[in-house]
Parts: sequence; C-alpha cells; structure tokens
Amino acid sequence: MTGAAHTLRKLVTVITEATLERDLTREIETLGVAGYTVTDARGRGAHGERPSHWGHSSNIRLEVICDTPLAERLVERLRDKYYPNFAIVMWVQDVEVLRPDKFR
Amino acid sequence: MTGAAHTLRKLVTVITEATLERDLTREIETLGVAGYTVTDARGRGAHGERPSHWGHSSNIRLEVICDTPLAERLVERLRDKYYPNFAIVMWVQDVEVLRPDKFR
Amino acid sequence: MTGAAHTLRKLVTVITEATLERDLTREIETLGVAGYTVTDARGRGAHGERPSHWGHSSNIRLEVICDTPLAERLVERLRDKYYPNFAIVMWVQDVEVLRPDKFR
Amino acid sequence: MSLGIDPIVWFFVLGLTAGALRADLRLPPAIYEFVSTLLLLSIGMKGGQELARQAVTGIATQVLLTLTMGALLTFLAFGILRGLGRLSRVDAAAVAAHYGSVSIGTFAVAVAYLARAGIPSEASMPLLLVVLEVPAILIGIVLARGLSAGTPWSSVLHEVLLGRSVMLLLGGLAIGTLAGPTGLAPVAPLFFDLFKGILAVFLLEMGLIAADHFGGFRRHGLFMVGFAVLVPPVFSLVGIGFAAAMGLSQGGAILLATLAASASYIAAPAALRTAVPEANPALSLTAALALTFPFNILFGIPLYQRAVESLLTH
Amino acid sequence: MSLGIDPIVWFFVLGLTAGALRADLRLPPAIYEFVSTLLLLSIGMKGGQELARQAVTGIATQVLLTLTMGALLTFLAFGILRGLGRLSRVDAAAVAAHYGSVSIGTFAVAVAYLARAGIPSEASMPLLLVVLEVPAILIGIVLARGLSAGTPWSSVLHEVLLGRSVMLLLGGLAIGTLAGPTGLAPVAPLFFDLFKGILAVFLLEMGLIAADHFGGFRRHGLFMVGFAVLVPPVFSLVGIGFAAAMGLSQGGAILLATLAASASYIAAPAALRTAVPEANPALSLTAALALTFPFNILFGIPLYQRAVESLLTH
Amino acid sequence: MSLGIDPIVWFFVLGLTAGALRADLRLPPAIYEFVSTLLLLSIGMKGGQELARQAVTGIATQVLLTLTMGALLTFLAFGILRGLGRLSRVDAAAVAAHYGSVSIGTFAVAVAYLARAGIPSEASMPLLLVVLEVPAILIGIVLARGLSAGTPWSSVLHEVLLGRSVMLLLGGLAIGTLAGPTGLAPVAPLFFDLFKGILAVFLLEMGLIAADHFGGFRRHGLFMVGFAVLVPPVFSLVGIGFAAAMGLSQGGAILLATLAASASYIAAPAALRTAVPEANPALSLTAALALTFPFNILFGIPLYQRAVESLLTH
Ligand SMILES: Nc1ncnc2c1ncn2[C@@H]1O[C@H](COP(=O)(O)O)[C@@H](O)[C@H]1O
Ligand SMILES: Nc1ncnc2c1ncn2[C@@H]1O[C@H](COP(=O)(O)O)[C@@H](O)[C@H]1O
Ligand SMILES: Nc1ncnc2c1ncn2[C@@H]1O[C@H](COP(=O)(O)O)[C@@H](O)[C@H]1O
Ligand code: NA
Ligand code: NA
Ligand code: NA
Repeated sequence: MTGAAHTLRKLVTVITEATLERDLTREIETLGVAGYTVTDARGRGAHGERPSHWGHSSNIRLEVICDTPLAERLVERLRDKYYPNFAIVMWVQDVEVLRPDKFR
Repeated sequence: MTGAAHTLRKLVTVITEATLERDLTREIETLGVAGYTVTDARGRGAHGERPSHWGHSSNIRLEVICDTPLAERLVERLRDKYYPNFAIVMWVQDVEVLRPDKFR
Repeated sequence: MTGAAHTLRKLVTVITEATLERDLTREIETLGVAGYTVTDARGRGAHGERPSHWGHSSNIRLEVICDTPLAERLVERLRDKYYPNFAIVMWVQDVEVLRPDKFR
Repeated sequence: MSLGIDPIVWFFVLGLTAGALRADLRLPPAIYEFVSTLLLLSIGMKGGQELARQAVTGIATQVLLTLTMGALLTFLAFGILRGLGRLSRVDAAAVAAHYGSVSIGTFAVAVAYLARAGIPSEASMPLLLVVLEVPAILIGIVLARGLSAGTPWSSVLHEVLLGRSVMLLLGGLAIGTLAGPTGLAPVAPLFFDLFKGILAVFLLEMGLIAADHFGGFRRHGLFMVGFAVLVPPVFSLVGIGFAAAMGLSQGGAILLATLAASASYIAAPAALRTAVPEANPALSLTAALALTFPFNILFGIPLYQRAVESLLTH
Repeated sequence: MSLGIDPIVWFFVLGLTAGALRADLRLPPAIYEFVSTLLLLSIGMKGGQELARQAVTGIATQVLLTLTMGALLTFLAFGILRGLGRLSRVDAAAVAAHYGSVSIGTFAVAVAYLARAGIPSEASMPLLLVVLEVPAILIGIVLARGLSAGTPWSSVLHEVLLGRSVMLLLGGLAIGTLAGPTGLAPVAPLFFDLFKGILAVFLLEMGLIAADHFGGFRRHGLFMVGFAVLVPPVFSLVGIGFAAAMGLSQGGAILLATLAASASYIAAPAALRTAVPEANPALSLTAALALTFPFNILFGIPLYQRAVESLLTH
Repeated sequence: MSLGIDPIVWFFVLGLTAGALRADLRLPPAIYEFVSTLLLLSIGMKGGQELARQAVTGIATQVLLTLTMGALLTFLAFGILRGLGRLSRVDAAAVAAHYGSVSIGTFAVAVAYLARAGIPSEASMPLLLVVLEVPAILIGIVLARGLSAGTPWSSVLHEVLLGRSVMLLLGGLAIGTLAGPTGLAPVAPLFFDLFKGILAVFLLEMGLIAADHFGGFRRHGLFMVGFAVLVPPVFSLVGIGFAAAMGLSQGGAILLATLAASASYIAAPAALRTAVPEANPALSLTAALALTFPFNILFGIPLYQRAVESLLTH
C-alpha cells in the first residue's frame, strides 16, 4: 500500500492459558512494548483440549504490534519463561501500520 | 499455495472502542466493502487500559478482507474520522483468499 | 527475525457459523492437524448479518497453524464440504513459528 | 370465561416494540441460556412432582398417540408446503420438521395461562412435550434426504435425543418424581415462585429476537405468511382430536392443542442446519419465530381454550 | 428520624474495598446487564402499578417543570465549569450533560431508602426520572457543538430516546399500568421481592467499577474533585425547590432532590462519546462515577431527607 | 437419623449423567460466576447474621486450631503422596495443597444438609472455612519450591489472601455482622430464600465439569483414585478430633469434618498454576473435582454425620 505513509512492524500472536493474562501483560509492559490486545479463546494442542467454559482451562489470544528487536525479545522471553510448563503457542507476522511511532 | 486458485487480498485489522461498532460497520458498508468480522477484545495502548468488563471501556477487534484500493480508502477514512479523538489502532496484511469475487 | 530458529508455516483463518464448531474441529483432527484456536465472532457477508446474540446466527473464528500441504488439504476440504450451503470465509497467511515440530 | 391478556404477554410486546424501533434491550446470550435453563427445569420438575403425587395410568398409550400425532402433523405440513406452496423438497421437509415439532416457550406461556385461569392439567404433559419434540425432526430429515448413507445419523440422533431441552425436561421430570413436592420445597423459591418472572424476561428477549426476523418476510412471500398464521389453528384442532382420543382433561387438551399449533425454533433449526444444510434456514426460522410464535402467544392460546371448551364437553 | 446506614450500602463499600485492594470480585458484563435490566423494569413497574391505582393529576405540569429543571441544572453546571473551572467549552458541556442528567442506580438506592423508612412517594416519580435523563444530554451536545450540521443528530436522538434505560423504564411503567397490582402479582417474586437483593449485587459491582476510576483524579485536579462533591448538595436544593413548586410529598421531594444531585454515568457517557468525541470522557466519568455516585449513596440521600424535612413543612 | 438423599444432589447427578452422555447442558461461564458469587455471599452473610446474634467466645482459639489442622492435613497428604504414591516432590506438594485446603461447594452442600436435618451449627463456621482455605496453599508452595527467591510471593499472597472466595466470604460475614438479621431481611429473598435453588444450579454445572475430568483417571493411575476416595473419610476423622478439641456442637463438627475431607478445586489450582508451574495441574484437579467432590456430596456428608454421632457423645 502506498497512499499513506506505511511502515512495517511485527505482529506477535500468543495463544496461552487464561490464568497467565496478568503475568503476561506485566511482562509485556516491562519489556517496554506500547500496547497489546487480548481476546478470549479456546482450542486444542499438545496439552489437550482447552474449552472456554471453565476458568481454569480456557485460553487467551494476545496480540502485540512492535518493532523487530522488541518482537524478538518478547518471543524469547515468553519462550524461556512459559514454554517448559504451560500450554502456549506463538507466531510472528509482518504488518503495515499507519503511525509507526505508536508501535515501538 | 498453488492447489486452488488463490488470489491476494488485503486484511485490515482495527482495534478500537466498542461503542464505535455501529458507526464503524456503517462506514464500512458505505465504502462498499462486502463483509467484516467482529470479536470482543480488551487491551492497553496510548489511551490507557481498556478492560472488557465495563461496556464503556471495552474494545472490539474488526477484520475486513478487501482489495487494495478499498483497503487504502478504508484505512484513510477511519484514520481521518477516528484517530484524533478515539482509542484506535489499525494494521494491514496480505492474505490469500479462495473466492476473490467475494471480496471486492 | 533471526535470533531464534524460526520456520515458516501457514496460518489458515476460517470464519463460519457457530453451529459448525464441533463438525469443523472433528474435520481438522481427522486431517491430522496438531491444534487449533477458536474465538466467538459476529459479522456480515454474503449471507447477511450474523450477530452474536442469538446462538443460531453467531459466528466463530477458527485459526489453524500447519505446514503448506496440510493447509492446502484443509482449505480444499472445508471448501468442498461447506462452501455450497454455509456462511463461510477463509484466508491463508504465512507466519513464522518458534517450534516447527509443534505444527505439522 | 375470558381472562384478558396475561401481563407476561406485555413483556413480549415490549420486546417486539423495542426490536421494531431498533432500541437495544438485548440481554447477553449467557442470560438467555440461564433463563431458558431455569424454565426447562421448572417445567420438568412441576410435571415430575405431580407424577410423584398422582397415580398415572395409560402413559404408554398417551406416548404412542403423541408420537403418532407428531408424525401426522409433519406429513401434513410437508404435503401443504409441497402441494400448495410448491417449495423444493428439502425446504418443504425442513419447514415441516419445525411445525411438526414444538416450541417450549409457547408451552411455558400456556402453562402460565392455565395456572392463571386455575385450570389443572395432566402431570404427564411435560413428558408428552419431550415426546413431541423429537420425531418431527427425524421425519423431516428423512423426507429431505431419504435414508441415504450420506446423512450423519449418529450425530443427528445425538443432537436431537441428547439436546438441551430433552435433557433438561427429562432431568427435571426425574428430579421432581424422585423428590416429590416435599423434597422440592427448598428449591421452590427459585424454580416455582420465580417461574412467571423468569418467563417474562424470556418473553422480552423472544420479542426482540422475533422482531429481528420480521425482515425475512419480504423475501419469503405471502404463501409462507399465510402458512405460518393458518397452520396453528388448523393443527390445534388435530391436537384437540388426539386429546379427546387420550381422554385428557380440559387443561391437558388446551396444552396438547397449543403444542400441535406451535413450531420449534430452537431444537429443529439446530438439527436441520447440520443434517439438511441445503435447506434455507431463514425460511423456517422466520415463519416459526416471527409469526407462529407471536400468533400463538398473543391470540392462539385463548382461542384453543375456547375451541376445547366448545368441542370437548365431557 | 435517622435510620443508620442501609445494609445494601455495605455491598457498595465491599465493592470499593475489593477494588482498592485490587481483589477480583468482578462479575461478568452479562450479569451486570441482567441485574440492571431487572432493576430498570422493577422501578418502572412499581411506578406503573401505582399509576394504575392512584388517580394522577397534574402529570403534565410535573413533566414540564422537570424538563425545566433538567435544562436549568445543565446550564448551571456549564456555567460553573466554564467560569470557575476554566474547562474548555467541549469539556464543560460534556460534564454539564452528565450532571444535568441522572443516575438510575442512585435513584434505586433512594427508592430502597424510602421503602425502608416507610415514606411513600408519588407514582409519577419513575416517569420524571425518564424525563430528567434526556434533555441534559441534548443540551450538552448543543453547548459543545452548537447546532452545527456535523452533529449526527439522528443517531444521537435514537441513542438517547430509545436508550436502554428509557425503554425499560417506560416499558415497565406501561406494563405496570396495564396490569395493575393484581396482574403483577405472579411476577412480583422476581421483580419486587428480589429488588433489594438484586440492588445489592448491582452496588457491589458499582463499587468495583467506581474503585477502578479513582486513578482518574490524580490527573483531573482539585477543581473537579470539589465540583463532584459540592454540586450534589447544591443541586439537591434546586430539586427541593422544584418539588415544592410541584407540590410533591416528602418522599417525592427526597427523590427529586436525589435525582437533581445525581450524575449520569451510563446514558450520558455513551451519547457524548459519539456526539462530542473531542471531550475527554475520563473527566466526566471519573467525577460522576468515582465521587458523585459514592457521595450520594453514602451521605447524600440521608442529607437530602433532612433538608426536605426542614425546608418543606407542609 | 438418616435422611435419604437431598434432592439438590440429584442436580449433581443430572450434570454427571449429561456430561457422561456428552449432552451439552453447560451454562455460560458468566452464570457460573454469578451463581458462585451469590453462594459465597450467602454463606458469609448467614454466618455474619449469627455472629451479630450470638455472643461468640473462643473464636481466637478456634482460628488457631483450624490453622493447625490445615497445616497438619497438608503435611499428612504430602507424606502419603511422597511415601506411598512415589510422586515427584512438586506433584506431591501441589496435590497436598489441594487436599489441605477446602471446597466451598462441598461446604455449601453440607450447610444445606444440616438445614434440612434441622441441626444447628456455630456462627463461626464460615470464618473457619476462610481460615482453612489459605494455609494449605502456602505450605504446598513452600513444600514444592522451598523458600527460594524465585517464588513470586507477593503475587501469590495477593492471589490467595485477596482471592474471590476469601473476599466474598469475609465481605458477607462483615455485612451480616453489621446488618444483623433485621437489616438483612430485605435482601433475604435473594440471598437466603433462593439459596438451595441456586445451589442446585451450581451442582448441575459442577456435575458437568466433574464429568469432563473423568478422562484424567486413565492417565493417573490407581493410586490417585484410591487417594481421592480414601483420604476424605480419613481426614474427616482428623476434623472430628479438632472439633472435639474446640468443643464444637454436632453441627459444627459435621461441618469441620466435611471441610477436612474436602479438596479445593478453585483457589488451590489457580494459585499453584502460577506459583508451581512444574506441577501437573491435571493430577490435582482430576482427583479433587472428579472423585473427591462427588464422593463427599454423594456419600461423605451423611457418613461424617454418623461418625460425629457415634464419636462425639457430649
Ligand atoms: N496448530 C495450532 N494452530 C492454532 N492454534 C493452536 C495450534 N496448536 C495449539 N494451538 C493453540 O494453543 C493452545 C496451547 O497449545 P499447546 O501448548 O500445544 O497445548 C491450544 O489450546 C490452542 O488454542
Ligand atoms: N502495540 C499494540 N499492539 C496491539 N494492540 C494494541 C497496541 N497498541 C494499542 N493496541 C490496542 O488498540 C487499543 C487502542 O489503542 P490506543 O489508541 O493506543 O489506546 C488498545 O486498547 C489496544 O487494545
Ligand atoms: N470481506 C470480509 N471480511 C471479513 N470477514 C468477512 C468478509 N465477508 C464475510 N466475512 C465473515 O464471514 C462470515 C460468513 O460470510 P458469508 O458467507 O459471506 O456470509 C460473515 O458473517 C463474516 O463474519
Ligand atoms: Na407443532
Ligand atoms: Na442531576
Ligand atoms: Na481438606
């Protein structure tokens, strides 16, 4: 797209256990990321089914837009801290954003 | 992917205040976009925390698949109309779709 | 991104009728996909408005990360089975994942 | 004896009005499910508590006759829709499944209506409600698809026989029978005293939902409108006939007439959507929800009472 | 006569405390909507049932005087905020809209307070509540934007006049009037007997929400704190004046004083956010929700009772 | 005196059955939270209203003895799980934390059971419930991790001490004490009259959830099954011993025995998941929820009543 001044950023998407929400968002703030978005989710993976109807076993879906170095740091931090013991999945994509200054 | 006849389209994702939903979807229809998808969300950004438990302060996450010119117009329209006074974030990605005719 | 060993996978996103959830996830498991994530959604498309407040007419948003051949098979399977009679939309993107072994 | 309009019906009218004005009174789906769960359990438990009290004879005959009636109504509806309406086979079958089956919300309003008028009815009625819900759906599917190998029968049967309404009604019946009136006393404040209030909230919500579906009519033509409004009184007569054959009391006959006249808008749509996806879901839902349901609630039930009074003079 | 603190107020205090300690007692939004729907219908129906019973005279005058009061309070608030507070025009107009309008939660607590004290009030009060909710919002929008072409008036009017609270209160009033006390008896267990319990749950939730908004004060300065706490007693005097002009009973006067003193935190924020997006929404919401609401609940209502007793000696 | 099965237990059985048949009766999470909030507040308020009425002596001793009991049960469970079960240290510690702590749902059923049997109990019991919930969780964490610097103690303590159940029970207790029976009268229809009905809905839901967790047993082996079923009666004896030491009445002793026998499936899993993530969460949850909870509800409580009757002859 060319009309507006678009810049590339990274979109990191994390699916993990709902009980981690507070922890995770604190982690994100500590890293200095400017914002995040969370939605409720359910699913299935290596840790079995995680339905949405019972607090302990539901998931969240977290999205963070940031620049590449921060995304790199975020992904590594979450991997080191949560991969060993939690149901968690992450992926990274390129996105065009409008106001790059909003997304360090 | 090559098996089916895939075509590139744009995916515009918008995170903004839940109270804007009606306004926003009307705007989208006016532009002539064929469809959209909305999920409930919460998050944090330049306008502070927006939790999901109190109507006034929750977010929505809106997705629109359309062709590049429409995406361009949509992004500019929303930017002009909502960026000055609302909590809003947008990003754009390329996606492959199956039936390009569905997504003008 | 280069810091960790990242690999490309496909992210297939499906928006469709909520009543199909059980069917769809069974289909996905049959194909041998390792996992999926579901969130509740609403929207508008060729089949009219699908609001979230009445079970029959609400949508789900399903995400599957897998390798290209599986994604190809999944998309074709869902297209053949559901496109003729259901409200359904799908798109495919490239994503970088951390542990490619998790996503056949 | 005429009773005037039951106040709970005003809640339905309020919902319809708000929906027509596009005012947003909608309750979250979670509340809709809570409220309907309470209603289903209440109806079942009320029946069960009576079963524990009365000696019930002839239940087997009643069940068989009810099954017959369900089948008959479904074929009747299918015939009308194919013959007069010239609907495609799948659409006719799908709509017939809805009209052969029943609306539990309508039944609840009729129960409240009888309570208000002080007319007793048989303890077995909630059981007949369950019995009547199921066969039409299965017959509709067979009418649409034949007995073809492609039909996912195992999941269809699972969905229909273990559906929410069947399980909650039967569960309530069982609990009511096991516990009896004394055993139920401690839970009566929630399940019995609040019944009409909860039903009022349910009707408010149904009014909003029905209003949402009015738009469907523009597309579906005059025949469907006529069908949705004329079938209820006609089918109610069939219901009264079967009630006579079963020897039901006046109250039981009014309930059976109402059941015959009502159309499913929850169990049938869900089952048909997966079993007969080629059928147009809006067709059945618009008719059942936006016309037949309001018709029965607002005009039908008093009408069926009068019909029972003049036809069944024991 | 002093009554001590109404126990339901303790639920609000529990919510505030839990919120301050960051303990998570929060109920899901679905429950908040359920509970507030029940409260709005209850308030309306109570009023309606009285209207069905009493011969009401002079309603037109009461409505007109109430509209006048709503306008007067909005202009008064605007003047103070511009003159003393030196707020920008849009911010002053937005806050004024909140304080000219009313808080239904506060009204519900006042109704419970009067019931506890055995003080009767006019059947028309819920109607005046509706009448008072609307004009301030419209005036606030005009104060902020002038009558400029840019204002989306049709959607603003839709949102304000067909808003949840207006529809449910008017709907409840209509149902109560149509059904009368006898007609409402079957739904009384839900709508009347549970009223105070439901109000307690509502106040618990409001305490948590109010606690969330305390943070806003650091940013919004001392003037707004003073405004939020001093306006209620001042405005209550205006309310008492109008109550005298209308010839309201003591109970009616206490309710009108409470309404004048209260600030909207539901209808006004929603309408202003879309109609006057340039206004800072946290400013109004923090004041109305985190200060004025608690002030009225905890101290205001007994105060206004005393003021009415000493000022209005019929 | 034997009472037969309490009808509310049938709701649990209905949930179990529906879950086993994979029928979807599930209520939305919002309703689960609403219902459990009402139960927690009710239990607290009932206790508080008694505290306002009775002169309570020796509460400090009761609290201290209860804390001791909580610690003792946790160490006991840990010893059995390590010694006989050969579980890893973290898993043994995590399961021990669940069994040293309590299940509030089980307590609610026991309260309803006593009410039905007309057996009074001490006003302090809800307080002891709170006191017993907390220490086991903290001890379990220390057993798993030692007092290592890595443990996020501040957030663990926040979660445990300001958790939903602690806050609502203490809040209810405080409100009940402050308001007393007269003050609570207006909210009694919601919090007291509906108590058993609400508990029935809660048990229906718990049956469904428990059924979901049965699958876990295939993986976790015979030892855990035995542990989950044998620990409750054994621990109940410890509870009875402490009840004797405290000089509790028969009703109080039955409640304390039930608390000792019950295992936490809400507070403990949440706290352990973040504090001891290495522990397998399915192990504890399956045992506590799918075996110990049903065992106590269906068989345990009457058993503990009999044990108290034969052991504590005052
Ligand atoms: N292949 C996948 N595609 C999409 N979502 C997945 C996939 N695998 C796992 N997930 C999600 O991530 C959560 C945790 O995954 P796991 O750690 O593999 O159990 C699951 O409950 C799913 O919601
Ligand atoms: N960097 C980000 N990544 C993901 N979501 C964001 C980000 N920044 C903001 N958001 C979302 O967009 C909403 C509005 O953002 P803002 O206008 O910056 O307050 C926030 O409440 C978040 O849900
Ligand atoms: N262009 C689009 N962009 C995003 N979501 C869409 C789009 N078109 C349809 N959808 C979603 O897919 C659902 C089914 O689409 P349809 O089959 O076109 O009615 C809709 O209810 C929307 O939630
Ligand atoms: Na029928
Ligand atoms: Na005011
Ligand atoms: Na225990």
